[in-house]
Amino acid sequence: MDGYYAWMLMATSLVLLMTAPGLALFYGGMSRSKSVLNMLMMSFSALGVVGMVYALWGFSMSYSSGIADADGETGWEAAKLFDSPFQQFGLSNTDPTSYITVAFQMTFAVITAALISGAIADRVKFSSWLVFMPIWVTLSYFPLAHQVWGGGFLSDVDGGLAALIFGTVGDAADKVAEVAPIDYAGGTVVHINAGVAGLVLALLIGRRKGFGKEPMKPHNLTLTMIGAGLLWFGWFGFNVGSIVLTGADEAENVAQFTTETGLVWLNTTLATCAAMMGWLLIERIRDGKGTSLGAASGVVAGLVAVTPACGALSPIGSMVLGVAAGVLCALAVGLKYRFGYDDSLDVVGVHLVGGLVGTIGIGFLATTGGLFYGDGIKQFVVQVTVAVYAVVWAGLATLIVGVAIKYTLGWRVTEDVEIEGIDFAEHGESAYDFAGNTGRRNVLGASEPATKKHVEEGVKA
Amino acid sequence: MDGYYAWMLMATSLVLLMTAPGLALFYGGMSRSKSVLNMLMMSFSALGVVGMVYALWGFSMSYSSGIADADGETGWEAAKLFDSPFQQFGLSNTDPTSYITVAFQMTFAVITAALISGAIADRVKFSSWLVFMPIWVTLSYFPLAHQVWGGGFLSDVDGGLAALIFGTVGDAADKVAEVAPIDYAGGTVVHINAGVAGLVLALLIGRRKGFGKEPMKPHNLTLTMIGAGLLWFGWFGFNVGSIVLTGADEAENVAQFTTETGLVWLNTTLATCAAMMGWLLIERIRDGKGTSLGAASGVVAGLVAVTPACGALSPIGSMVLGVAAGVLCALAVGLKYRFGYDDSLDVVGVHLVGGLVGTIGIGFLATTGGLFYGDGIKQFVVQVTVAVYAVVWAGLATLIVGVAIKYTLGWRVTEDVEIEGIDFAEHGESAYDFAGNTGRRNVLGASEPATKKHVEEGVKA
Amino acid sequence: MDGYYAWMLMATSLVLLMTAPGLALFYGGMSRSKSVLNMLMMSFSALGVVGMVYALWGFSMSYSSGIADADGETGWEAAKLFDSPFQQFGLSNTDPTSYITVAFQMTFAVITAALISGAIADRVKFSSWLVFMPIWVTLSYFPLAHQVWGGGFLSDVDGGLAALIFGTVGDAADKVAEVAPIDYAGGTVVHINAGVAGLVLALLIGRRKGFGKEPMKPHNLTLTMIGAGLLWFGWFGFNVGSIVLTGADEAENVAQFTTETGLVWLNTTLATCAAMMGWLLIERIRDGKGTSLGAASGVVAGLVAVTPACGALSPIGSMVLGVAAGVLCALAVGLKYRFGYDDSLDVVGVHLVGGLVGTIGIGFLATTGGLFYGDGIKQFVVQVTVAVYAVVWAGLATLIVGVAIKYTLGWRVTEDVEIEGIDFAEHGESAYDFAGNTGRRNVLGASEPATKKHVEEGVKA
Amino acid sequence: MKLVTAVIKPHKWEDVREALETFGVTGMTVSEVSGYGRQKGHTEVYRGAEYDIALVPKIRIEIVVDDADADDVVGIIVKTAATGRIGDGKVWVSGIETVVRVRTGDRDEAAI
Amino acid sequence: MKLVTAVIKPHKWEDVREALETFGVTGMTVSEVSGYGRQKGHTEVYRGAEYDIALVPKIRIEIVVDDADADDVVGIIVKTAATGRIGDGKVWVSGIETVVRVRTGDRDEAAI
Amino acid sequence: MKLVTAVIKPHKWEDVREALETFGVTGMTVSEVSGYGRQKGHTEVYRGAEYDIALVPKIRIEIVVDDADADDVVGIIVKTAATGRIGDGKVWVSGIETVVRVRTGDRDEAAI
Ligand SMILES: Nc1ncnc2c1ncn2[C@@H]1O[C@H](COP(=O)(O)OP(=O)(O)O)[C@@H](O)[C@H]1O
Ligand SMILES: Nc1ncnc2c1ncn2[C@@H]1O[C@H](COP(=O)(O)OP(=O)(O)O)[C@@H](O)[C@H]1O
Ligand SMILES: Nc1ncnc2c1ncn2[C@@H]1O[C@H](COP(=O)(O)OP(=O)(O)O)[C@@H](O)[C@H]1O
Repeated sequence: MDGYYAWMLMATSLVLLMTAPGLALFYGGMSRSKSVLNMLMMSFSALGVVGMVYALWGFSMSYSSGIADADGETGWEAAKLFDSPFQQFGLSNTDPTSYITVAFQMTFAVITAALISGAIADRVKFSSWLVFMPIWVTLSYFPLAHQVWGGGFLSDVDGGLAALIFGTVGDAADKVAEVAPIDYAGGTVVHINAGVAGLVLALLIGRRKGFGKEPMKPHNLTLTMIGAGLLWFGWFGFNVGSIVLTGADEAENVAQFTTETGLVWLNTTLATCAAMMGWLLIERIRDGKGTSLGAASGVVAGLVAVTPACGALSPIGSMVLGVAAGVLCALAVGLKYRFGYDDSLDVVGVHLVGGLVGTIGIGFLATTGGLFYGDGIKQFVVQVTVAVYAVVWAGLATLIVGVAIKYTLGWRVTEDVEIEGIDFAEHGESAYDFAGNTGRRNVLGASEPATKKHVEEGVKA
Repeated sequence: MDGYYAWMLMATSLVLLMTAPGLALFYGGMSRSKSVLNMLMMSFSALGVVGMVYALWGFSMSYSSGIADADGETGWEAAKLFDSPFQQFGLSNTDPTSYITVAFQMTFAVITAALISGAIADRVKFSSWLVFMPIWVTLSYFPLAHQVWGGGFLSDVDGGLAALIFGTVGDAADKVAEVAPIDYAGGTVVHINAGVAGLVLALLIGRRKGFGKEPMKPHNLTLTMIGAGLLWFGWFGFNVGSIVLTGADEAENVAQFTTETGLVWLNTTLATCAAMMGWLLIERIRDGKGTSLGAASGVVAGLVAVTPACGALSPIGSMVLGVAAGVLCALAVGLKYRFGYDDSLDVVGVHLVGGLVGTIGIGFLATTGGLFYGDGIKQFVVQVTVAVYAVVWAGLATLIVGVAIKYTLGWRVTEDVEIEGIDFAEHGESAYDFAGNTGRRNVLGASEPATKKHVEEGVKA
Repeated sequence: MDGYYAWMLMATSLVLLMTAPGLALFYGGMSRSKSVLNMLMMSFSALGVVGMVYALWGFSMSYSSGIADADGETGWEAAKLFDSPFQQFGLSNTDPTSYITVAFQMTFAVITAALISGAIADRVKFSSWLVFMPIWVTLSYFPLAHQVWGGGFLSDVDGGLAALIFGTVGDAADKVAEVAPIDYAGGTVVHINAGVAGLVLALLIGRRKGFGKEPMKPHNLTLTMIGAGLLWFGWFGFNVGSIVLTGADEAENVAQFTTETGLVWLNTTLATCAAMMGWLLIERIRDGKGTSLGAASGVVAGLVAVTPACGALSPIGSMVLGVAAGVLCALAVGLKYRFGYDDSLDVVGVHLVGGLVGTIGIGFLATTGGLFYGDGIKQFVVQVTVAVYAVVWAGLATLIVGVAIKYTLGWRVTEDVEIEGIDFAEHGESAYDFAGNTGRRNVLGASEPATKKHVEEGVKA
Repeated sequence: MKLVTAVIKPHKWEDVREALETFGVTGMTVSEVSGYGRQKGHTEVYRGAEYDIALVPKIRIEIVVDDADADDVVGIIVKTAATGRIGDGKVWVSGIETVVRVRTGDRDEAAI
Repeated sequence: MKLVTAVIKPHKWEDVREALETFGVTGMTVSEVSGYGRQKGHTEVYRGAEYDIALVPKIRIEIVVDDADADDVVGIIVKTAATGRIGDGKVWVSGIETVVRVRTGDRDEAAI
Repeated sequence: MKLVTAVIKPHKWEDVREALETFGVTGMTVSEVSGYGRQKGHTEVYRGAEYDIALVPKIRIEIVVDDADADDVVGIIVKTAATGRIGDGKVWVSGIETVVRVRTGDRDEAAI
């Protein structure tokens, strides 16, 4: 299985690419040119902060009750909700054969945190963001990851949510829920989680000055399109890398690997194609023209929706799910104007709604268990319940961190900074200086030589 | 062989990356800033439309007579030209072990359609483009793919073109052409095909307003350079992923995999390096300076030329082919001014000419069969014949679709739209808004608040 | 081991991506808008020139005494310093099973040459750069690669530098240095080498007009951030692909592959996360705000430092190394103002200093041999000695080529060209033309129709 | 005929435009410029080197008006664009001899 | 001396430049500006929210001319730039007191 | 009151700004423009087709000054911006009737 392993190396690298520069560009292009750097920094810093936190206690909190360390020992699990953060703290005694799993899961935690930033663009202190992330992943992401993928409350274990609803099957030693919740690559843990967090923070932090009155259009759609393309590319790591080998021996594993991954790859792509066209169709009907921002958004909506479903659907079913995701997300991004919350870059409209479409869509479209395949309503009920649970958990966890920061550090920059641009205020930079491009020196916009102090004395420290 | 399989997952993802955002950027950067989004959309929509069409009937039309479905059955083949579109329609009964093949081949169909868009930049209705693509791939791409790679008329089968010319070898049960045509990764199916389609459409649709009088220079060469880099990267999937394992057992397959792919990787890179330098050399001699657009174009020209040849040449031979491609394509891009067709972004000069250089160059440079290696003229004759056949097929197919659209939907936007910019007219967007970058609000260029109707009522539907 | 092989195909492609477009963008974004194309061209041409040179004599000079050709023969080694350039010249008789090694090593030589260009941005004749590269890799890169990785003077061989210091162990047939120098993926060969070359050239070529007086700020930080993201992604190929299998049989190799690569991946990422945050911390303390250029630079500094160390450290150790690299490089980039050399894009501050931090840091942090693990000072001494040796070798080699070019071709463009912008003068292009983006034709900046001569007559040749 | 030239803060542009429209000004020509004056720019930092940006973004408006309207237009701009903080800008008025509408060739009052 | 200021449609710039050159105008100063007037902008759509773009791109030309040439120059611009459609622009003329060529210090007629 | 308008080479802007500051000019309005004149542009090449770029980048400065200072300001600009090479630019002076400081409503001398 070194082939599977080679793929996991690649898949893990691909998911890292999704955050930086993929998501950074997707979001950065949509923001205004005076805040693009701040937007990019929110993604990059997610990698910096959550990457380290994951190695310190994130992996341990998510999986240490199920994945033994180098000494063969596992840690405690708290009420099926999360694991001990200390058991494999700092990976100090993690088994090296688990490193690739640590790495793969780390990149998921990173991008989930980064996704949230789109909802609160242009108005948040960078320092508060840096403080928010490690607390939020600890309260919301690591527990949900454990519950869904680490054998916790949202998995098929005896005593888990699904088992409580429709009971269990199997003998005493190996009892599992009759109807197992399906989340192949993170519809609940990643997208619903980030989408809800975005909504809560957007409400808590409030609207940008001028929201709904002043135009806030994307400043560079080529960046957004690059980002969408890289996200699609990286998502193959995300979805196809989420395979869990269950074969009894190497031959079975190889057989699983060489059929399941092909299906997941195809489903991922077909749902995305369909969602892109679905989004464009809605725009064409509603606004008269399909936009490139719509195409990019449709791509992401399709990828989001197919994330939990990619292992459970047929290729045709994936196209159906994709169209639904494209259409529903295209309609959902308008909700913020109706309800007046400033979800700046539509994290709610795309990730929360897309995540719900995917998670619940499984109930209709799963080739095994789906309503449309005549397999009854049970899977559907389980999927809806899990989705609701994830919404509630993420909502509460985010509220706690969000409020705590609001009344201590504070979230917002001043009005003046919003007008002047957050890039200057928080990072001391401006993204572009095109003045010189026709041969002139960089005259306007940067007219003073660097101050003597710095240029001549160089480093102060 | 899960290693081979892991590679194919990656290779397939790489080829998808070539279209979006690779080619999209390469083309987008070369267009004017008022039409860059339309250019990007032509590539992205190729993915959306052709991706789905491929799963619906493309794979079936190309390969279903040769690749059995899950029940072990194969479909009909029409006169060695194409297969039944119904046999594996919608992949409904495709064998899951074929999914990765479906996926890999899908990405080839996608990029071939997308390539064409460069020839007709800035002046085509987006809706006509959306209608063109599925018909064109059905008439031109799927049949040619079948003929070359699916055991059809341009392969080495008994009764195929090559067999008709120089006869066959082998016993009755296993008769194949004495001299098999060589197209490792798509010189004919992809590049000649797209290049000819571009030429036909450019002639049919006519020149942009101001062509040859007004300057139409690239608006953002950094995008073009990103695109060229991503294309090169993605092309490793394209070429190296095109290996066909022919070993009798696993050990032979591994041996083939671990030697052939290394050669193909090296040849791909060396031809590209050489073509880049060759193009720059011509520019240096002719214009006095080597340009970055020239370097990017040379990269693509080299990649195109080595596409059919990468499995048949030595590393040194690849450099020779690369120089030839760089030099000839650099000269060929001027032809449009001489003959007056507006092949906006030089699809003809780069893909048609590059595809011909590669396909025919095999006749000289193949280590087995090449003229330069003293192996006679047979391979050369076969290569030329195949190239001519592909030109004719693609030309006729494109003419049919092109004319049909011309006299029904119509191809062109109005003159006013061309002057105003196609991005506004067809997509309702503009690519860039840098106004805010020095701290000002986005004042000029977007001065009215979003209209009440939309902002307050949100979604209409 | 076809899985390992599949990974190497991917890793090699990833390292190519690092140069084009990764490094090209990282550097291009930092330069001024009147010289961004020249900057991009320096990276792309490194690929064109060094790629071919590597296949011609680079591989032979580096490894032909240790890697047999297709006939099983090896070439001569000159005083443990370099190998025969003729033995496998043009790869004509290289064993196909070595091709992937050739390809992987080729991409290392390419990026090392490209890295240098950042030190001499905006002022160097493109033709001189094209002449510099092949000579420099021949004098500096190929010998150092041989000495470190090809069993030469800086490896653990009997008679090598490390053996001379602390003697050897093992029986006569298999004597190796007691303390082997550690350079997993190129701290000396790549980063110290390029960093020193950059310093020497910056001194030799002199400062840009206006250096230290006039502001020279990055013209497009979004490009730099894309570049940093792609470099990180590509670096997984660089570091993780540098594994050398040493197992006695396939099972051992698979075991090594599936544990070592996971560690290297994690270490690479954790050091980079830590370095990014370390750099931002210094900026926050010193300048009051963390910048996006700082984040991007911290990413690269971390990647550079962990390059030699990634196989020798624990995950926690990697974070420590990363913080050190971020902090020290952030301080080091100011040195150029103090000492007055114009290392335009901080090749010295990031690659030389980062390379030293990594190479010497191993002496402290290696889990086997490191001072902090109580294993004595020997590893530390070896690491320092090797680093100093590499500095001296690279310095002398660069001096020779640099001076030779200075007094023959000359290095610098004229002052007028520096003011007007090197993109026009050396490449006849300008990077951006945004004029049209609000619907106007490209009127200003490109006001004359293409001259009749060219447009009407097309190609001259 | 008079030419009123106003240099104002960018985020006041929208208000000024509305106020002028209400008053009856039907046309103007606008550009993005940089201002230098009492209002100081800001500082940027790149790899530890600080850059003082002396220039501040401003919007420049040119309006050709009838002699009679000049004072009112100036008054409206001054009133609407003022924030009371340094850098609010300047408005100046000069005489022009003639103005022509390109489309029709109409002159002076008829051309505005 | 007179200063002729013209605001025209961008795609007419090339024609205007040629016509002026033919007439003998040897120098001018040009900038990209935005116009507000009877000609309406267009609508952009981003994620379902529409933006009305009121401003239209224009080219602004400044030409310092001898008193005697002013009328001719205005006439040429008006003739060449006119398309007959709304938004063709305006041309206005004002007096200037002196003009200096920086290179030589030449003044007035000699400086143009 | 006078309005001094100067069109100069971009790389002279910094020197001009300093000289004016030293003289006592406290404010000005600056923009990036393109110049057309004796100084020729350069040639760009894209895929073998050459483009002659006729326009040359320039900086345009507007300064409102007291009548008394106008000549000095012109003199300083001409002296500082001159390189002796073609394309150094032009400076012209026109009269203005009034100037207002937006922040305070101050007029004329008090407004500069
Ligand atoms: N003498 C002047 N001539 C032309 N424009 C000026 C002059 N003085 C100021 N300005 C313009 O007015 C703007 C505001 O001036 P400033 O001195 O910063 O503040 P305030 O007008 O509130 O005192 C400047 O940025 C500049 O664009
Ligand atoms: N009063 C004015 N002062 C300055 N510029 C004006 C004025 N009115 C119109 N313009 C300029 O002229 C352009 C064309 O005016 P518009 O009213 O759209 O069409 P037309 O001149 O054909 O009636 C405007 O975009 C603006 O730049
Ligand atoms: N008649 C004019 N009206 C307005 N601007 C002019 C005029 N002539 C020249 N200019 C400006 O002055 C600049 C320099 O003029 P040019 O003829 O190139 O050189 P010089 O002034 O040294 O003779 C031009 O680029 C243009 O911006």
